[in-house]
Amino acid sequence: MLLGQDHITEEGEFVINMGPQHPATHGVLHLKIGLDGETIKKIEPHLGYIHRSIEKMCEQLSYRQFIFTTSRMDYLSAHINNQACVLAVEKALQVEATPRAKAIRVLMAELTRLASHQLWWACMGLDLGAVTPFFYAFREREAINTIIEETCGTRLTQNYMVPGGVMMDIHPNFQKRVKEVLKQIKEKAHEYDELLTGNVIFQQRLKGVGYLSKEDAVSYGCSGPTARASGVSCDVRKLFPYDGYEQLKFDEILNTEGDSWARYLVRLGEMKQSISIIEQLIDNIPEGDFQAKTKNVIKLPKGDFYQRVETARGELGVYIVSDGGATPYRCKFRSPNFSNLSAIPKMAEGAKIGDLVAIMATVDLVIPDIDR
Amino acid sequence: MSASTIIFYILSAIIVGGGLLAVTARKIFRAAVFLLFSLIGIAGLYFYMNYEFLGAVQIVVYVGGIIVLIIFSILLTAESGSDMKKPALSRILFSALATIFACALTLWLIKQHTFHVNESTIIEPSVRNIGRQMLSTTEHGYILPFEVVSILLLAAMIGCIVIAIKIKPKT
Amino acid sequence: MDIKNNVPANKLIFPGQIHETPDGGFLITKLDEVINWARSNSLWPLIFGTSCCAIEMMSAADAKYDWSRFGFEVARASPRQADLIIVAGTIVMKMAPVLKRLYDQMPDPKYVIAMGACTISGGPFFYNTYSVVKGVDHIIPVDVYVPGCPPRPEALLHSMITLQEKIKNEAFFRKS
Amino acid sequence: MTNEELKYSITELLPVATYDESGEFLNIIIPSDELIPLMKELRSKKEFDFDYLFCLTCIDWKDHLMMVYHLLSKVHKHCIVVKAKITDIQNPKIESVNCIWKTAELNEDEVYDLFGIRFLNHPNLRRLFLEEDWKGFPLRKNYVDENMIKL
Amino acid sequence: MGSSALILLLICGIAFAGGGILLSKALAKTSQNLQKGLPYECGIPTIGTSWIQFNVGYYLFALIFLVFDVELVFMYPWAVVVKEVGMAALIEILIFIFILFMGFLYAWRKGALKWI
Amino acid sequence: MNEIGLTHILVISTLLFFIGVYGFLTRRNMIIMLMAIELILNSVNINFVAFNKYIYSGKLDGLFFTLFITAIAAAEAAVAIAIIINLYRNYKSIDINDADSMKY
Amino acid sequence: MFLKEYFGTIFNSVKSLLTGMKLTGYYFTHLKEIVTEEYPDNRATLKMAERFRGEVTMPHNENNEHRCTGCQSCELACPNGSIKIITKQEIQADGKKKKRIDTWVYHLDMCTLCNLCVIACPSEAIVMGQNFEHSVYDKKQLKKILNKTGSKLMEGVEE
Amino acid sequence: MVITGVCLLAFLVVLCFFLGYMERKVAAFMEIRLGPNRVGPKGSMQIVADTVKLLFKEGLTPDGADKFLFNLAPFIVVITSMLVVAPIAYARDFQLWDINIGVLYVSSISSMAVIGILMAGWSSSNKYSLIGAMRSGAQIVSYELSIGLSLISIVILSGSLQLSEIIESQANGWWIFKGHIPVIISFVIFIIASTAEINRAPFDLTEAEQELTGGFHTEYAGMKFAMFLLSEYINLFVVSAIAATIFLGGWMPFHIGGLDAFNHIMDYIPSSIWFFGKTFLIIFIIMWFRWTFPRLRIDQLLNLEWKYLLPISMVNILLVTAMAIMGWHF
Ligand code: SF4
Ligand code: SF4
Ligand code: SF4
Repeated sequence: MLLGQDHITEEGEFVINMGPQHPATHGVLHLKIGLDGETIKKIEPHLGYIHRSIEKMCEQLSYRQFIFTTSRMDYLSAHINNQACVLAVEKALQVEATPRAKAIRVLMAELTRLASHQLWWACMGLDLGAVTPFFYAFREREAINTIIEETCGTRLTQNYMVPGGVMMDIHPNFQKRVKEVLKQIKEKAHEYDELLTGNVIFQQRLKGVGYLSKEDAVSYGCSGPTARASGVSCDVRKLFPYDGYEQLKFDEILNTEGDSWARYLVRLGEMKQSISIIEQLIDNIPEGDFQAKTKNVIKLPKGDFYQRVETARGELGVYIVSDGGATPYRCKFRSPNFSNLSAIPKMAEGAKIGDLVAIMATVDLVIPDIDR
Repeated sequence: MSASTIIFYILSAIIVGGGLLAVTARKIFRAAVFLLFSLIGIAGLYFYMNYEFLGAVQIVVYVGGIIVLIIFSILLTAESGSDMKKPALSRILFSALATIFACALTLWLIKQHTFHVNESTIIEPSVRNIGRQMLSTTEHGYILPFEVVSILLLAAMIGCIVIAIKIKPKT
Repeated sequence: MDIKNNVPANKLIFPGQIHETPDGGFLITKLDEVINWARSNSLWPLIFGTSCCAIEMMSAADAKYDWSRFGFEVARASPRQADLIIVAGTIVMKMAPVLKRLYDQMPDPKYVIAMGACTISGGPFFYNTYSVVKGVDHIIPVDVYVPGCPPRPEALLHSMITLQEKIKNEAFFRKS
Repeated sequence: MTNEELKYSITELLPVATYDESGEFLNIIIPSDELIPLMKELRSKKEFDFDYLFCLTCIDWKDHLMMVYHLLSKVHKHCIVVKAKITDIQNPKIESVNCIWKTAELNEDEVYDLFGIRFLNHPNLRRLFLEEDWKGFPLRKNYVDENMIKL
Repeated sequence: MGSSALILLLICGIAFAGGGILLSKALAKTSQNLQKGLPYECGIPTIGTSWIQFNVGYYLFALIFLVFDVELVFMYPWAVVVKEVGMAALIEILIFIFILFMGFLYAWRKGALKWI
Repeated sequence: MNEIGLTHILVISTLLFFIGVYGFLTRRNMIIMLMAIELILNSVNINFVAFNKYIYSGKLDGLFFTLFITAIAAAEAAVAIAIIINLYRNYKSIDINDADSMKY
Repeated sequence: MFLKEYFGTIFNSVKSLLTGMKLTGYYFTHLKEIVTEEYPDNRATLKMAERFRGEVTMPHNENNEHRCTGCQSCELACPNGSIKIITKQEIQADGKKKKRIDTWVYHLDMCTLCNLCVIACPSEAIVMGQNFEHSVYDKKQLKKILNKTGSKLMEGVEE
Repeated sequence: MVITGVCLLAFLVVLCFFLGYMERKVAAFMEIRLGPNRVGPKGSMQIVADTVKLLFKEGLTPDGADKFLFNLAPFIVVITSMLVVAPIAYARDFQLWDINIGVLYVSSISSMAVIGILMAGWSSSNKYSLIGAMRSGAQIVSYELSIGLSLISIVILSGSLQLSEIIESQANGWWIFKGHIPVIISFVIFIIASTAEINRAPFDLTEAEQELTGGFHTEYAGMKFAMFLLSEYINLFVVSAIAATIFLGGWMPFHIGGLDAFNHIMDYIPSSIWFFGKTFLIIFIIMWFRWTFPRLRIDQLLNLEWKYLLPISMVNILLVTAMAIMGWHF
């Protein structure tokens, strides 16, 4: 079976396939690259190697059930994805989660973001050929995972949130453990600088590579750290706050350079912000119920509902079209990675193969989120 | 036959065989590899004659330098995987005849001629001797060529750069 | 229905803990055992992960779980040098030929671990989906199945030990 | 601009548009051939300045297809939803908005793949997720697939 | 041991590599399938031939390298006798290196050391 | 034929020389022709060394000639390849017959 | 100026590289920092978190009784059909016919461990088990029947 | 002769096993994990298991490959790395071949390795391999210059190319101590350049797993692939041994002029221990590089050589010459 799409091949051009099985694509992305020597002339992304038809599937699932599929899309931001879904449902039902549930959700979301960025940092080093950072970052990530597991029951794909609140109350140890982990992370923060950030090879690999201008970032619909590194203010937590983010103090990290180095710095900055958010909340979790009363069988009113949240990679939108039944009539996930991916050919124009790896690492794609 | 004779014959087989294959191979990359064998064989011959320095130079310059360059130029210029055009039969015949004839003539001449050893003293071709002579300014000193080589290299380098950096015409 | 209840794993002799070569001595082990010993202790996985399970696979490589203790850490990007595919994540129709090709391109002997519900049977994407392969064993032969969504790293390690156990009983020179 | 103002300005531009204000955004429903002129205005007019197309999708309402464009202005921070109705479900066609927002390229590929809408003037229309020889458009309501096991 | 060591090592190398590869060829079980021999390119069939003309700037480095390589060769005999010859050697090598350094600077200026 | 002498080596170098000539005459590929020239130069080198060893063992002149020929061969190869590549870039061929008709 | 910059670059680069080496060197010499848990050897002490979801189990008491009434809420709640409950009519002592489970089939190979069934179960008949060592050679073994042979419904569960 | 050969082979194989084990353990300890510990005592049989496995693994040849060259390449690579072993002095009076051009011999033979890699990459008929091969061509060839120049700086000081004489010249102190800063610079350049020459991270662009999925040996399997691994470890050993020999005095014990008692104690330590100690120190440093740094990009790699190492080592040569002539060294 030949992939018949030959838009990229010209006579005599050196075309190389990167992916679907390639260590640098972080999954099953397939990039068809037109090369001139080692310089990239053109990139054509080919998707669908992990297209799991989630949107079709959701049309058959009840509103309680379809939440779990979202943890499988951007599995590194599973909590945040779940949050988007339950928020959309809540918005349609016009119920509100209890304050305690909101706080727990935000805590979980930020822990997830932290873990996700740690994994990104680990893979960042790995992609650029430094193996050791992987292990250091995973040590902290494991600590966070353990906390999450203690409360939610699983490490990665949690399915913890339900419309109206969260599935279970937090574990009694939760606050203590979180503080311990935060302390550990802060203690080890200097390692990030010593190992990669300050390293001259690493800086050289990233600086000036994969430039994306502000206009392009907006036009390509980029969001999250990718867009913020180009100076586009797009943090949903600030612009369209949800779940009580409006009461929290944190900064939106902006950078105007637009290159891979800027993206790297933005992500590092976000990790610090996440830590500060967690610190603000961890001692102030309101008492009360962790779940608001909802009907057992949820039926949404007729109409369409859009809810966006800020995942670790950008703006996730859940667009539910309901015809009044117990299942969504149409359910669309606006995935941040999809838009960010579309900007990669632009960023990589004229770069080397080695640069492409760096660009993909800083954009931090999660492929199942693109393909859904 | 002593071991040394055997080694000599092996070496000469490598040299001649490699050379022959190099000029007749159909795939250009293979031709380069056969040339490599031939050149290594020549280096071996120098080792055999106790000119270790020359042998090492041969490897450094030819194997490490020229062959790599040739391989690069092969990769740069042609679809190296495909076979090359066969030369015309008439051309092969004509060239083969001419070379074989000339070769025979030369071999015959070599056979006829007896060589006389001119000197009895032996200077060991050690690196120290080479260095001494290279830096001396006496009759057999090579200080001038030594400096001139640097100019030759300079010229070659500038030449290469001038030629190679020419702006590509738009096709 | 003739479904046997699985014997609980802790009732089995636990494979990972037996590591002296059989027959007591190292030198007198039969050739077959040497080969199986070598193969089972040097499973180089192919870097292959399609989705969520791949993250847990990465976790199995990290310092806490550290599959290098078993000699598995030499993850190869090229199937030519790999012995083992851990199919971590959903396989969809478009990916199936790719997986098949990767498997085909591996030199013998080769092993497959199906990791996670998706790979075993399509799992969460079994019903109402049009593009998911319902079980990777439709494409390539699977040696060990490890369920979970995703299975935790220990479970993956357990599956690899189980695979080692399977390899140890293979016949190479012996006629089986 | 508030929804009211947006509605007012757009009515001036395009009188045929109808509105739906039940949700949180202002929904404008237009016929599909009016799409490009309206979108160009929305993008280029200073008071709209919708520079961020954050969601592009399609809904199959069985008797017609509805393209949905979610627009946001990074400058004015207002949102709008443009819905273009395509009545020809046998052979649906619509202009591509790729010339206005570059993100549309892949998104429209996706919609083509899953709904079978042909985008005119699209630089590289292809099936994005499924193989080229896939039969049917899976997100259509009348899609049948023998591999699909219904629960 | 003299130069026979060279031959010994040569034979050892050949025997080792050959022995290993042949042994493995004899012992390893093989299987055949249609895709096994295809070039591996991340699981996707290759487009076109792999031996395509490869337009890179590497070869400029090889060109310049060759020149410096020859220079190195001449420096070895010189280096051995530096101590004997004394000052003259320093002056000679100064000239030698200076001339080449000019070429090197020229190459640098011309951008030949920029990777294309 | 027990003792390897000058004659043996001369025979080798002669053969190599004519192999080079043969290649130069028959092949039309410029890179192969360059390789043939290298063979010819090498055969000359062998001669120099052999004469130095067996006849003028009191001097090192033959050795020096070889050394300098090697240097020149390297310079020549570098320039030749630069030219070949440049020709190729312009005319997409490294066949000498095509180069005949080229106006540079 | 050029030279100053040139050597400045070299100095800074070397310094940054040495910082990195210092860190890895630190860990190399401080083996107590090693965090590895040796999985198969620590099985005796390995404790999963108490909420850890390893598989769905159906606890039976010592009289071989379970709490499942066969109401099939779990089957409905499961998003991916991992549960199949086959019921039968059982004649009670008082002569009434009652719905009872015949086999409670659990497809571990498909379960996403999402906990929805446990939440949905009105009589708390199923709980999440902690066992995670499910590796098998044959996929068929992953299809499990949770109610033990001959097991009965616990008294008083069904009001 | 046969016995020597067998012993030598056995030595090299054991050495490679040990280096492989050492590499994994070093990596593991730097990465806060345990590393292989289940195969044999403390995991020491891990590499043996790997080798036996590779031996019984199918060594396939791709259909599209140039079969002759594809199978030849591992030979070239192994043989070249084996040949370099010849002049290394393992202990006092224990040297296979004290060739009179020792240093030049080493650098000349090791320059042949690039051909093997080019051959492997080209003949695989794989695009990744081809790119890897092209990279290696540019890389190995470039870094040879720096290696040569830093070797020459010691040749100037000791006035000989012969390794035994170079070692003798360090009887009263190793060059790295005697030679002041210029020799230290040469030493650093030598370590960097030889790391690049033997394709080890952070200079492993020819293999660059994250970019080229294995680079030039992408298509190699089984024993042929093992040959590349083997030669990598032999090369690692050889460059470290050479560095130990010419900069750190080879088997020469650590002597301080004037302190006779101290020197006597040092002499009691067998010379081979000195040699292997120094060699493994350098091997460890090179491994340390590998597990710390990210990989360079190809243009940065070439920049490093051509814009930093090469000019510096050329100037350094002049410094060393001046030092040697003026007798400024100890
Ligand atoms: S089994 Fe679960 S975790 Fe694994 S790939 Fe499938 S959905 Fe993801
Ligand atoms: S845990 Fe979830 S997937 Fe598993 S059986 Fe229960 S409801 Fe179904
Ligand atoms: S397990 Fe619970 S929900 Fe399921 S059938 Fe039994 S009683 Fe009903």
